Amino acid sequence: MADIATHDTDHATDHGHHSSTGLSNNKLAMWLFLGSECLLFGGLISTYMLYRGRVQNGPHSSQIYDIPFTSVSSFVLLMSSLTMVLAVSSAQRKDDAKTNLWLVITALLGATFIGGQVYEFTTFYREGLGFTTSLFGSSFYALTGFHGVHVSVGVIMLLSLMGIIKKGKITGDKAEVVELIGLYWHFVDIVWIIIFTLVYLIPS
Amino acid sequence: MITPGSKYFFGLTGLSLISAILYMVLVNPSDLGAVALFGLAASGALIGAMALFTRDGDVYTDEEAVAVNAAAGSPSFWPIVFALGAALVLTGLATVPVVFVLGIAVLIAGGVEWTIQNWADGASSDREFNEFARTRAISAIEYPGLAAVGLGVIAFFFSRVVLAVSKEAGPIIFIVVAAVILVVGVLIATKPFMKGAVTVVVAVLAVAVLATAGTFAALSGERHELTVAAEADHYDASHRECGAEASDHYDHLANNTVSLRSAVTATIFVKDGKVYAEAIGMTKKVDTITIPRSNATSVMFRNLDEEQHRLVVNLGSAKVATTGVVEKVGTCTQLTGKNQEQVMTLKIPKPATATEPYSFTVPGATGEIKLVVP
Amino acid sequence: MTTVTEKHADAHEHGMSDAGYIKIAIILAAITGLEVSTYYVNFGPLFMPALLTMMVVKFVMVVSYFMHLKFDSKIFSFLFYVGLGLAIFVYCMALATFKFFIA
Amino acid sequence: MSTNELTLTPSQSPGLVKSPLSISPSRPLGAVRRPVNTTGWREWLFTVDHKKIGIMYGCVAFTFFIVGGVEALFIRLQLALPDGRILSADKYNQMFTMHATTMIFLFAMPMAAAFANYFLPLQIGARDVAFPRLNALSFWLFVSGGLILNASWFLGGAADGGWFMYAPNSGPVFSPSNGVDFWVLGLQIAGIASLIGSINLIVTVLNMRAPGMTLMKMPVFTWMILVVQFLLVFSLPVITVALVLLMFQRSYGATFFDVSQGADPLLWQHLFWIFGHPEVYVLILPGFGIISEVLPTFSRKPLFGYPFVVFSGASIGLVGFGVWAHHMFASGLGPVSVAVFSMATMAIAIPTGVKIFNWLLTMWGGKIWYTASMKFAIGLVILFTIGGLSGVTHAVAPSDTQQTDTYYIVAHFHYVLFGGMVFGLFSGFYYWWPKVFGKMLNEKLGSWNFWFMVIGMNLTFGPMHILGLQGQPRRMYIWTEARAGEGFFNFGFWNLVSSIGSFVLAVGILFFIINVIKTTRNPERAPLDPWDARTLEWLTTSPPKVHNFDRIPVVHHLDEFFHRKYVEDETTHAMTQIATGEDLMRAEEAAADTGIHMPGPSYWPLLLAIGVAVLGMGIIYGTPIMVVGALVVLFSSFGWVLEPSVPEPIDFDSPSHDGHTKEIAPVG
Amino acid sequence: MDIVNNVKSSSHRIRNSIAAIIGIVVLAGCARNAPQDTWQPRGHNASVINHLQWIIFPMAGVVGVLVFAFAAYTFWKFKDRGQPIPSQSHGKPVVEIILTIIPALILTVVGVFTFRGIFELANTEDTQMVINVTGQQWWWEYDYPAQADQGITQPIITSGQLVIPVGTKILLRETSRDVIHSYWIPALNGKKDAVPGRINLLRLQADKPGIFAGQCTEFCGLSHANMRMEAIALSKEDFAKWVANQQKDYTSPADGSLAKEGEGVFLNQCIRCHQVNGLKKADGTPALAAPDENVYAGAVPNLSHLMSRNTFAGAKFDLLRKSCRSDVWDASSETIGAKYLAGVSESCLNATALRAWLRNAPAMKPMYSDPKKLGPSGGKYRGMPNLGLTETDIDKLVAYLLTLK
Repeated sequence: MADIATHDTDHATDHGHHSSTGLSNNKLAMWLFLGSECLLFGGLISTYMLYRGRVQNGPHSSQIYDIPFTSVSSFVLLMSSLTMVLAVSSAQRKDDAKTNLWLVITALLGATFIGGQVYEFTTFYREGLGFTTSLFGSSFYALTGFHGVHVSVGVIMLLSLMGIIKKGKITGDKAEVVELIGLYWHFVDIVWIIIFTLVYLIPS
Repeated sequence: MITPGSKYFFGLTGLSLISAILYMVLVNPSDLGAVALFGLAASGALIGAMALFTRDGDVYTDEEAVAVNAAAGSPSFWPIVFALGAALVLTGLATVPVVFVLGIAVLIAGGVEWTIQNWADGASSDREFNEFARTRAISAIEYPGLAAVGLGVIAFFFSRVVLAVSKEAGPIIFIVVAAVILVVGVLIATKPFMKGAVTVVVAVLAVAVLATAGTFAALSGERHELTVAAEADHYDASHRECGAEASDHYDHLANNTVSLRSAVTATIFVKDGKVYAEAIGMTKKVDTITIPRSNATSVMFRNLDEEQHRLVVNLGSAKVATTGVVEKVGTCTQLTGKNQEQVMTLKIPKPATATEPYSFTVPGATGEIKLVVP
Repeated sequence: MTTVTEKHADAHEHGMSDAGYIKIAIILAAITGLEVSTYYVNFGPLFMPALLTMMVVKFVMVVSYFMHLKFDSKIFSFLFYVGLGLAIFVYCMALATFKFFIA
Repeated sequence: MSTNELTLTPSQSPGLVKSPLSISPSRPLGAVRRPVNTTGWREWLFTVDHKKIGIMYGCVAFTFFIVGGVEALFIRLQLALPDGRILSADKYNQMFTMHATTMIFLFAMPMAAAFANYFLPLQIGARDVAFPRLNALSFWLFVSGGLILNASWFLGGAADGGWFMYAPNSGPVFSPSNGVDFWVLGLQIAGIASLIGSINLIVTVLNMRAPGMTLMKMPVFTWMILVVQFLLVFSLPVITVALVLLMFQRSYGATFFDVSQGADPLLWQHLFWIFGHPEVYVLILPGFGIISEVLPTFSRKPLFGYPFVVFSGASIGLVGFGVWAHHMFASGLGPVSVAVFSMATMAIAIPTGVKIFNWLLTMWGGKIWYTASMKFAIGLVILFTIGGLSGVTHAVAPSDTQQTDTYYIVAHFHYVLFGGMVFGLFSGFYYWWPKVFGKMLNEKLGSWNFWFMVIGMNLTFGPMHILGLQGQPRRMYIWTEARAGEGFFNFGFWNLVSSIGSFVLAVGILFFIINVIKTTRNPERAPLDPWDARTLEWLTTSPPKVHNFDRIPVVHHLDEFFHRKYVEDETTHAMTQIATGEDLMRAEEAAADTGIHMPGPSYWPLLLAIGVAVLGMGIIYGTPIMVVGALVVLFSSFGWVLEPSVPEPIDFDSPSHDGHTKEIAPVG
Repeated sequence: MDIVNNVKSSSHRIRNSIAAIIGIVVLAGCARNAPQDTWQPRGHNASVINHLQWIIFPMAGVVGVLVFAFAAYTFWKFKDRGQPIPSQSHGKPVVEIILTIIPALILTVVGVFTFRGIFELANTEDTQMVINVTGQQWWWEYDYPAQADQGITQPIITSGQLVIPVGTKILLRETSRDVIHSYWIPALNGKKDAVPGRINLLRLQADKPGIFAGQCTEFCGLSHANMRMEAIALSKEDFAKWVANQQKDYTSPADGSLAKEGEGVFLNQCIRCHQVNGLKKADGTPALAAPDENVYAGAVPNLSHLMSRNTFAGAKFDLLRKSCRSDVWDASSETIGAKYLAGVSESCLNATALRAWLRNAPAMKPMYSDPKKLGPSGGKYRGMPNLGLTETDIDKLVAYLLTLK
């Protein structure tokens, strides 16, 4: 929820106002929001770290994790960061066609990542790990689910942005809007970098 | 701004709300009557909002002479979508709920689009303006709606495909799909011939392939191992085998460290084939651990032996309700290797009786620790 | 938009070329490969420090280059790293009270 | 108050260009048209003006102050005599839970937000906040959060787990009513509101300062608000995590606090207090900021040691993130953790002490004018000192194990929060009332208000020190003669004194309400600069114009407004007045900017807030409601994104025949 | 080591001299009988805390008086008497730095004492006796693991009143069955939370025999205010007698007596939850209570030797009638042991409260025991329900319970 809200760009007061730092209001707000999100994901990651080994019922993490598959997932998300940054630089060159292209590619990679997560959750569930099975289950699904929601929101924003650019309905500085969504997208990626190492690669 | 038509409906809403609250206070808060009155209020509010939104279906224009629907009649496929929704709802009623829910969604989407289209067509005599009005009203939900549908379709079909193929093939398919997306992106970005019609063809082709593969996969179901795993429920407590040997499922990739140290009442060690225990607050080694009845209490097992061991707790025996057979009651940790540890959380509802005292043992090691539940 | 934002757009010229981004992505991919290899190859005592280092390197690279923090105003770095630093501080302290870091 | 006061006279609109569309039907868009031309209640509902939002924050927060106050009176009535029968155990538990929750989240924080919203842009010489629509969203989210929290009273009982809502007592079995669910959702939504608000205000301070206003020339109130917003940005996500975990546990069967699954209840405590301790400073620092404006004004001296006050505020904020576990000294953290947090807690007393000394030294050598506002400010200094000193006594962890969860703690934090924060806010009411409403609050009634409050407050909370040290625990719906003791320090006498005191306090608040009503009815206008004030908010009319300043001031000094009125003799350092506030205002109006664009009002913040509330209700009442809420959220947030901040021509009424528009925004 | 001792002795000197001045004032008004006073330590651990309080409170008081004196002088001296507007000085950094250093120094001194206090109180190395303390909504259970060196050969289980020998370093291993509670006997030590899933340690030591009141201090739900407890310190000889009594075998009431009929009622009703060790069913098999089937937390007070305790229902109600109660509570430390060990006789029994409790327990103490509202806890009670006993049943039960000495 807060994601959407903070994304919104109120340019009004740029009019007739100088900006004390010379920076854009929107970017300042976005970075603040990301700084704040660090504590959100930090809390969920800490909860997982505390509870990862606490299994009364159901499987342990090491019994169900599919590292090869998750590695590919991580790789896909990482590559989507590349395509995102290409979209940003195209937008800064005012190249609408390429901006849109890379936005769509990023969104597609993000959507397959979500598909991968759907697959992963389904297999875990089949093997006996539900949300309510154990502390490990609850904290694992809460953490990766929160991340998944962030990615999904990102994909929806990317696709909508593409549509809005195509229709020429964008309010405000186009390159900056792309950059803001890019910042969000990269943040989601770095959260996954941490999750991949702390959750998947380091055994509990 | 409040139109006359909507006023009536909002009035109805207010009245029914008041009567609902009165009804709840005076008659019965959980009665069906209250639900009905609230429902009336809600529907009043909904229709009122619709009336407000469509200006009671009126057109306002400076040019009074222009016919109200001068610009009407733009062709629309929303009625078809609406009909499709209705068909899906009916199918869903007969078959599976998923289709029913899907049908409702399509029905609402088609209905809303149709309404807005009609409303916009009547906004003025200028078609360009009417299109402007339509977008202003609907685009805020069209963009995210379409994007969400796109995300859902890709995620659903892609995950069906990976679920259907073998575990080893999954990552390969995933990486191939990602690579194709990337390569196509790079091609379109760099090669001039990949423009216009070609991109459309590529996109259509990609969607077709994904949809076909996904549908096939969804119909063929998940791969065999998953079905087996779901049925066998490997990790169910009843599969625990507490012997000295490793069991098939329970000890598969056993968990070897835990982070529960702040909460254990006692730690049971096995070293050189012997079992001993330490309890929090006790300065000496203990041979009895006392834990309160019905209280979730954690006991740590730490293996200092060369061989793998597991901790077993013996809680007497009891008659199994379903079969009537008397069975040993107890549970165990997984096999743990040297210098590794596991925690066992126990909640024992019955006190130990003299005939069958409770105890901790380690198969393959000597000695036992008595467990007292007062 | 006003001239302010146009000037602001110019600031991005300090960013990287597309080729530069691709180079960074290749390095990131390589590190990811190395990370995954720890699952197959036994790194012994190096396992944990190596993984954590690679994680931090990847994190910093994405933040610095893809998110432009290296080229952008220090204020952005301040806002983000204060949040990150606080997160690391409070959560490590909290986990420490659970004796999480005591092997 | 009359809305006319805030409406500008219609004037030419240079911003209105010809519509791109050939035909402009007069009212073609129905409800889809933007609310640019609003009057009456719509003017408030859809506004994005920081001043209107500030006033609304204030009104709603004060309403909740009264609600929380009545809850407090019930509590004191119940405890006046042994084995009280006013409330059942269940109702009492709901009462103290909601008293704390209401006072903290629905009064203290939004009232500080009211002051921040109204005065922060004025103090830094800005025309609005950085994101006016987000500002409106914050407000409406706060209102929905507050309503959801209090709706629980009528929907099966309010939350009954204490404002700290410790797991596992807050779990579905131990707190079976929906109260805790409402509490979780209410706080979650109010939390999002604060988070958005804080990001907004930080960006405003960083980016919207008038030319020449460096950070070290900002008024202390603005500084303290800035520190508070940083605390909020970085502490709210932590409580969000805690609330999400609790919500998952209660509504979807997750196991986070299920001890039989091996969960650790202390996880909740850590998450809660990592947020909860910075929250304490979130509550108190705005009060500090207000009196750091009031004390210099009425002492006719600049704040003593401005940089020290600023840095002590910032360091209180920073260290505030490292002391949370002092709320948990009795929970079995182990001696090392206890020692570390005990030392850190003592360390935070130092910057707090610095502030008190600086306030006293500001008055030293001054020319003190004892207005009602000044009295409240002095009240804060004294009462907060008492609270601070009792705070040091439980920074000593072993001593704290005797005091924690007793009435001694209740006494401590009421001295700090009521004596500190509430007195600061009242000081602010009296100081800024003429600025906001153009009328002076009655000083005589103000005096009655102050003395009743100060006596009532000490009668209420002073005896609680004794009760606590005599061993009366907190959160008990009854106390018993058997444990009351005999002699001078017995529970009975002091509980009765405390209860009587609470009614004296209530009378004090009543005086304020009477004062407000009387002032509103009084036609007399306030002078432009009644206090001979020091900061930029006085460099405009009272109430301020929609666009705040006729021209953006250029700042050369800390206390710019004062230095425009007075010059200092180089040798004697004597101050000579060269201009009055009225003189300055005339100069500003003469050189007013033209073509100022203010952002247009919008439906979306309100709609989005409603959507979020519906989404939240869906967690309690079922997924279909959640889906509806989610759709509203999606719709309104994208509607928001697609809406240009300055309205399009089509949204305005077509020019009337005399060539004027009814558009409010463009002026000049 | 020497330094530590010096600090300690100087701290004692400071404390004693301040105590002499302020103490007189305070103690003059001090309550003669203040059962939960935090300033009247009756054992080592509480004394450690009390020493710290005697450092920090006077210190805070002195600082407060100085600040207020300075403030009052400022308010009076610089009142607006028509003086000119003062020069606009922005402060003196030297003053600021001095005013920062002084509190820092004071707090450093306090910090040193605090640090030592924390680790002294955390010491459990020289424990002589261990008792498990389990909190449950809204009563405390104590179980004494077998400890031969303390004369406890079989585990003892009791509730409400904690019985300890004087001069012995007792370690409480606290935990909880449901929510967080907090164990607090102010005269013996500060409080320590009983956290479910955790074992928290709290050391107690009583110098002299006596009854020390306490109260649960972590909010634990509906009847938090009714969750009380007492610690009874007995001389070592008296404690041995108490242990011997607790380990005594169960004796069934004489056949044909009212109490015997009461045993029947007990076996019919109460045994569903309440255990009496040694009680046998009519067929001679041991009667085992099954609280886990009826109560959410899975346990209820064990009623063996009920009448050796002076309170019931979470120590909310006295088993002794008023005069008998004050006889025990007001007894000197020499005589209290014998009076406590006498238990509850029929003439001293607070029959009104006990009968009211048996008649309708939820009316006496708020509990979640309305059978209609047990959905969230899976149909299990969280407190004693109204059993609908007849008056004759109650007569019989009271007679029976009186035999559980």
